[in-house]
Amino acid sequence: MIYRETGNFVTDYMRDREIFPMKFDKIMVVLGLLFLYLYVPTTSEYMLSAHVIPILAVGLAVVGLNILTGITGQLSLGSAGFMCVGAFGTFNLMLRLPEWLMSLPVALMISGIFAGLVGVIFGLPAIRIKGFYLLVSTLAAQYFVWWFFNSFTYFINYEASGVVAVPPKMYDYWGIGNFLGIDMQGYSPRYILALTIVIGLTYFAKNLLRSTTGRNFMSVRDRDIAASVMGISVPKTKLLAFFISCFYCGVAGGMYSFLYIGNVDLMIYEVDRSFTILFMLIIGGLGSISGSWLGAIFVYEFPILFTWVGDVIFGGAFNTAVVENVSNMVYGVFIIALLIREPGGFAALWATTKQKLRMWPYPH
Amino acid sequence: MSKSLLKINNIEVVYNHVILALRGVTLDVEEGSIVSLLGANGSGKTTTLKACSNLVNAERGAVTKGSIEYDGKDIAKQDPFKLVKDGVVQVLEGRHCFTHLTVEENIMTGSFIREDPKQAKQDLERVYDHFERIRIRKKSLAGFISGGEQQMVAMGRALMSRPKLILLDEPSMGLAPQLVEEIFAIVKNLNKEGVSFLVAEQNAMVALKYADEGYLIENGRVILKGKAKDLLERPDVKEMYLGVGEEGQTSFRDIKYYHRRKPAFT
Amino acid sequence: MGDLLKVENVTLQFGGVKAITDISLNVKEGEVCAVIGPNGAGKSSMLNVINGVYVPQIGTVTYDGVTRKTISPREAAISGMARTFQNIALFQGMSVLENIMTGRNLFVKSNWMEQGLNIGRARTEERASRLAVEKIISFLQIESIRKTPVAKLPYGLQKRVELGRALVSEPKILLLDEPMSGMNLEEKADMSCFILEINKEQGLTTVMIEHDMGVVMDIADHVIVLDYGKKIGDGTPKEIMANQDVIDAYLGVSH
Amino acid sequence: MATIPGLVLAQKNEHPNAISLRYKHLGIWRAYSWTEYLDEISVLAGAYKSRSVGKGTVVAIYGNSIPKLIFTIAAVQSLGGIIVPIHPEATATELKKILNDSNAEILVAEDQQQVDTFHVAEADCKIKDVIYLNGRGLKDYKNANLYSFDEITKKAKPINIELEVKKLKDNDLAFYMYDEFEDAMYSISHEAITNNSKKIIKLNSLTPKDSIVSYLSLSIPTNLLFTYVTSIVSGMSLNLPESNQTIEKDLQEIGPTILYAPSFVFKHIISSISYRIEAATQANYERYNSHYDSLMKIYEKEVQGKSSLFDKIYKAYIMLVTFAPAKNVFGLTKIKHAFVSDGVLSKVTFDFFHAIGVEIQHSFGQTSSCGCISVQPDHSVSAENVGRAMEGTEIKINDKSEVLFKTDCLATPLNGGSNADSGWINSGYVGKVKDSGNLMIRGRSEDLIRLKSGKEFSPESIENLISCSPFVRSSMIIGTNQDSVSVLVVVDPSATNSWADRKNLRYTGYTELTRKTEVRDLIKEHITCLNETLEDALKIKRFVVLHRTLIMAEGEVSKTMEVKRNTIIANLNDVIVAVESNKEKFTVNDIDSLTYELNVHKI
Amino acid sequence: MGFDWVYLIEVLLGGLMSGVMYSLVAIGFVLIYKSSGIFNFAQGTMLLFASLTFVKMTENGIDFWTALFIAAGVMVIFGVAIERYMMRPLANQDLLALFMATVGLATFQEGFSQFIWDSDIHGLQMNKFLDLQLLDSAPIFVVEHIPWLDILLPKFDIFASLVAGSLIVVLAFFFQKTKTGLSLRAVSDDHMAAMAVGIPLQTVWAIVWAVTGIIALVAGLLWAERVSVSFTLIEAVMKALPVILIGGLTSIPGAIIGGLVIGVGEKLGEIYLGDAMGGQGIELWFAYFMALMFLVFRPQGMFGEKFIERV
Repeated sequence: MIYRETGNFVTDYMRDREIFPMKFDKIMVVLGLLFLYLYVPTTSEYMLSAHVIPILAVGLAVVGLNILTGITGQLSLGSAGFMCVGAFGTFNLMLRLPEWLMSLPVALMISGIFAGLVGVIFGLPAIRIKGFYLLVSTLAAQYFVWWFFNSFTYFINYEASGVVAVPPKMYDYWGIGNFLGIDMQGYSPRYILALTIVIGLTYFAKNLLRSTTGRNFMSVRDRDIAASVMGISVPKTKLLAFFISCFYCGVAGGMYSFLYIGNVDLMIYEVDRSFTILFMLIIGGLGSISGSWLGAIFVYEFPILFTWVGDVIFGGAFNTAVVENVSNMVYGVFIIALLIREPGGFAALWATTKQKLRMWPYPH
Repeated sequence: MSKSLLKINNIEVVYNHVILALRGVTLDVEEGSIVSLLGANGSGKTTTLKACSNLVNAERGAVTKGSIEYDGKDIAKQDPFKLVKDGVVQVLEGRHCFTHLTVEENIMTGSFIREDPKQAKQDLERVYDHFERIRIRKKSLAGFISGGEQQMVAMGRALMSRPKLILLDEPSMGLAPQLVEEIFAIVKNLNKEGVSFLVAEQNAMVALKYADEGYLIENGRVILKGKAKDLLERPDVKEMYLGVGEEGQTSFRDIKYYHRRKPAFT
Repeated sequence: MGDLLKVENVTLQFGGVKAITDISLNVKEGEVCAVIGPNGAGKSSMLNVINGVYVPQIGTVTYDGVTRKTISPREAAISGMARTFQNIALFQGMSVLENIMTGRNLFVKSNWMEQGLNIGRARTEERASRLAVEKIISFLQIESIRKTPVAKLPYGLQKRVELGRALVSEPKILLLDEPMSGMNLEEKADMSCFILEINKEQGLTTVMIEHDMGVVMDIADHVIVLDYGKKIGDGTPKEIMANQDVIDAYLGVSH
Repeated sequence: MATIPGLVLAQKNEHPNAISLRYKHLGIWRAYSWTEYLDEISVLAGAYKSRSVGKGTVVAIYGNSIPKLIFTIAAVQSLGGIIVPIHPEATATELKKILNDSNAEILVAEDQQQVDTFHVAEADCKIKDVIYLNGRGLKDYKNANLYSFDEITKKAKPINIELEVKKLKDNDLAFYMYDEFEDAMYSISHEAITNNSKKIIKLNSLTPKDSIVSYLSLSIPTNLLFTYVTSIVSGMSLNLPESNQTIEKDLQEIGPTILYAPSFVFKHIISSISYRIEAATQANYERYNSHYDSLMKIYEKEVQGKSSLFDKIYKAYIMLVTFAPAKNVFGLTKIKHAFVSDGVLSKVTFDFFHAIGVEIQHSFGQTSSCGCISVQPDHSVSAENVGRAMEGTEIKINDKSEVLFKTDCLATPLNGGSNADSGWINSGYVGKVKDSGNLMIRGRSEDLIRLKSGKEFSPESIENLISCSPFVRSSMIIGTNQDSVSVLVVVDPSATNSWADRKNLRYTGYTELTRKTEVRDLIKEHITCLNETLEDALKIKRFVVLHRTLIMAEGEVSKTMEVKRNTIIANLNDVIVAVESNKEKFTVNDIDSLTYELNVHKI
Repeated sequence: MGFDWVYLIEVLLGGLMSGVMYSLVAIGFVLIYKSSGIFNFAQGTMLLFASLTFVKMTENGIDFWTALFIAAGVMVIFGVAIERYMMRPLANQDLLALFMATVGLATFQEGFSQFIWDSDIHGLQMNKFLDLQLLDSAPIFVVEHIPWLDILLPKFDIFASLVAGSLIVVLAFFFQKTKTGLSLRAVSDDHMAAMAVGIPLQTVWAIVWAVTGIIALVAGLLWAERVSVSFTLIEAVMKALPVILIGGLTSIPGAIIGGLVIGVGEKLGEIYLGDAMGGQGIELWFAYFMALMFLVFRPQGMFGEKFIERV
């Protein structure tokens, strides 16, 4: 209905695979970017710290998991573990390397690579194991990583409490804060960094998916024997998916600890978080990058919204435990209902709607 | 004219709320007859059969328009197992044997709806009488027997519920010409015992040879029906389905790549 | 012309069940070779042995002058074998275009970093692959469905897309597993036409498993008949039609 | 300079980098600028020269509108040659006739299909060379006179078009066109056809920024004029679709500003709308229909100049939610001018397109007038006329109500065909000129039907009315020497199927559908309704719903889907005899050698 | 100091006993996976829900058997409801979607059980209810008659193994010998075909979920005796994951043997490798490593059906 495809013709194969083929889309993207970069940083600290930044961090992990599970079809429950590697990696890189050598953005990327390598190690069994059996490998990763950082307190600088706060100076990468006279520990600069990383990596993921690598991933997911007959190296493809996916999770973990919470805490990377991330993925829709973001936003905001609505309606008549339990119930039912209605998640809902709007007012 | 056993009235079937698999299929099966439904893969034969046995629901499909009557009753909302009880049983395309069960166990699953275990034993013998080939293999796992034998197991399994109407989907698929004839001969025998058949087939030649009536289906729509004998004689059917043109058999070697081109806006 | 493919004394078993027993066959360069036989005769297993999906217990395969016992499907693809599957093995989550594009993966040299950043080689290669794919699309006359998800296509067209995916890898030998099963006459005619054309124009050697005797007799240069793991006939279509063993075991009454 | 190659040269000089031709090939749109256009021509001209094309050589182009064939036209003409376009689906008999009549020496065929047809028709014609563009499947053909287009061009040296153009004269012959109905061949000069095109361009102020899609064969004279010639004269871009199966998508992608279409295309759109909307959900179906009704009411008020502000707002709303997207689906969003070439659309169709902002302009003309003698002006609101005579054209009606015209863009018959008589040409149509000067066409004069009562009328005008229903694909009026008028109706398969599904009818296949009482009632209602607008003598008394559609390959309809009476009378004689002998039920032996049972319905 | 053989045997036997418990949980998984291809993630919350229901009733003064009976009834109703409102609409869905639905179910159940009961930690002392000598006084069982082999074993563990063992025997009989068992095996092989021959798929599913509910109740009570009734029960299920993966998702004997292997291996690993690894709690992941090592050599598990991929 909104889309007017008339007159939209392509003269080049590259234009035929554009992420935003329509002029209308392009305008919206530019407006969206302006909004994200210019308006959002000026909103309240609360908005940024409690909503936007955590969603950016977790959403990136969902994109990462999507590459592995949604695109390549390798079920994983280890996302939190890989995030954990990213978080601890970033901390230790920043702590142990001289300041002139290491800065937060770089440390995030390098620890992402660490996480990716850990992912490859735990992905090795995927060469032999398929389907649900693979859960055991990713769960092993999750538990092993958690245990490892729990056991070897070297990595949290022997902090007795098990939680280390991030020293403020770690935020002032390349002395930009000093130079511009901004407090880089503030949420707006953190947000800008998070947003930039997220946009960059989302773009990267999107490119990957519409290229040979992405198609190889999908072919391994859809029919691995056919993929190998086409000459695609299935083991290599799976390991690459593990690497890239875990890289994303690692960066997301670093962002979560550094840009959102401000301390490095093992407890937030328990297996529950892996589940939450998988939830976000499923609700958003497997295989769709935009779906990942929708899922992340929905799942993150749902309990907050639910609690808020409960507060408004019942005025705090119930204690938090009750609200949490009811929230869980509603949430569980919602997931089942969504899977019944549209197993493809939000992304599929959106795609059908878009298709309908394209053909509107006709059914096909 | 004998009584109509199955009456399909202009049904439409949609999968997943979007994919239109059937757009208007109307079909009658008279009691004691063999009706064959002809068409290529994907033309809607299987969906028609599954709509009758109500297995479409299990594949996220739904009959969105029209009605299906069996024995005078509307069976659109009937559960598949109740239909089996009433005497409609389907033999699925590609046999679908329980591969980890033995041949005999496979056949016995068909007697689930029967209460009396003694009768089941008798029925089992009857099945073996019809399908001598599988008697000797009754202890083998169904996954390890040949395609023809699997087809027989699947049909035998269906017979166990003492059906009045068997919906037989692609019995000839992947079988040697010789075996195809054998299977259809058994169908004919069963028919003589009073079982009606609705057979979906691609192999038009053999299907029409054994059938009383034939329906041609294309793109989810029945395009032609008639007595099997008449259909075999029709020049257009001969050309399109049997590969016999006016000048006799056309060789596949002589076909030009443009043979199906159509002018614009027609 | 010499033999492009030579299978010698191959025996294949699955957990004690013999799928193929001591079969040898030769495929000459540039011919259309049809393998026929009842279900369970070991036809598909034969193809799977040839391109390395299954590893035979005994026997060797000589292809393009190299004799070997095992090969991985990937190596087979690199050496120029392409194939289609009996039960369509398209990538159901992708469009026609993307499916055929996967057939070009061996020609892609850029790495995933370049592709993710969408720079340099990645772009030129993507363009080149697309062009090759478009040529196949045009050849198979499926322009109108290039952006359709394959899962939504009717069966006959899916088979055609699968052929396209095999052809786009510019193979030396094409292995087709029942390319025409489940098709109506018109679709069979289309398919025969494409197979013959590719064979004639590019001299592509084709090994094809097929049930439809009409098609086989019309388009094959060479027919091999298997029956329950054994070879019972080998020759030109005419010879096969006259072969008493084949008539007894497979054809039933002679056509 | 008014020669086609000359105009190409002029376009190149005026805007060398503007897009001249765009075509979809291997998935993307590729374009030629006017400079490249000229380069292509000069290469091709060299090639054709090497095949000894020269002054007066007749070259047949036989195929769909594809770039190489399009370039061939100007290339051959630059050498002084004459082009005879042939419809790609032409049968061997037609082909033979055209080649013989035109004395063509070279046949440029698109691909194997055309080459094969030619080989069937080959006997005793003057073709020396057959040049094929697409060699697919032709590898094993051993015919001596068969050449690959690519090889010829590869060997040839380009020719300087500028020099060649100077040698051409405006009144040199450019085309031989075959008229399917008159079964006659016409010769058309450069001057005639380009002048005709110039008039259309001037009247509608077409500019080089416009674009048009050519999806029909150039063998259709009006298509040649409106798309090919007009694009060269005006400098606008000519767009060619990828294949026949992708036309609708390609049309949408290009989003042309100018639409040329014979009436059957509009009819196709109407049926296609109906087919789709009948399959919609109940809510959508009802909303669409109510919007449709409101739209037409508002449109009526608009025409009378009585629409209120509320109407305007409401129309804007309806357009936004229903019809603007609908236009988008059919690729009509950007259309500024839509020309209907053959006669008039029914009022309902005409009004609908006008209401949604696709301003259809009827035009009239045939081969003898190079395609066009009159065009409705822009914003015309009357469905019944075909506009006023164009500049340089005069129209008058003779005592037999035949339309005669004089024009400075005349095509001359090669042999047979209508003759110039004291400067006035008989168009072969009957009609009248209204006081406003607008021409009204009633139909072909040879098709006039005389009832027993002596009443004479044109069947086409009634057929036109009947076919305004989306459920009627085509119809043919009969009644020569009869007491009353009867009609044979062919129902539109897809729209009627869709309708029947909504009504939950039980039927098997098209033939059975046509025999359903519900379908009969649908048609009956339509005809009864229409009878009210007809004078008593012409009221339709009986109709038959035919058991099959009319077949182009059998010559029952023309290449533009018009019914060809003589063939139908021959093929379906049983039906006509039965209707005329007032039977109620009868059987027919059809051309597929099967027997069908049909009913005659009375009204 | 020489090697303490008795200690080793004690550890082994202890491992076997806890392995039986794993097996019990694993059987619940296998049943559902076999019949409907679902990897039921809600197994843990079912345990929690079942035992919480039981505990709350006994806390409110209902006697043991009545409480057990009611709790079993509740689980059956729950099972039937799951079939009706979750399984049926989701039939023939992608496996991953089904898996996620059970995760949704787990979330729901977690909220639900703690909402209608509470989130406190409840102790469960079987011996309070069961007047069994075994469980009554001595917490350990001593093999007294063989003097050189003084093996100490918790009585409760022996009791638990007996309960679990008999449950397994009953189940095995049910599936191999009854008509329902045959239909269940048919369903697990091919849903479509089962429906086509007249097996009421939904009834079979309902039975399976109900049986699983009862198994969850039994397993929940036995586990709860050791770890108390609380959120930790859910984690017990995570422990069962490697078990079923080793045993093969489709095999009940596999589940049993897998449970024993993991039980023993885990204990051995904890005691003999724990220190070497320089940290405590390697049992957190050790079972997974064992499973992983195992699977790399036998991807379909110990008894899982080898899938021959037909191409």
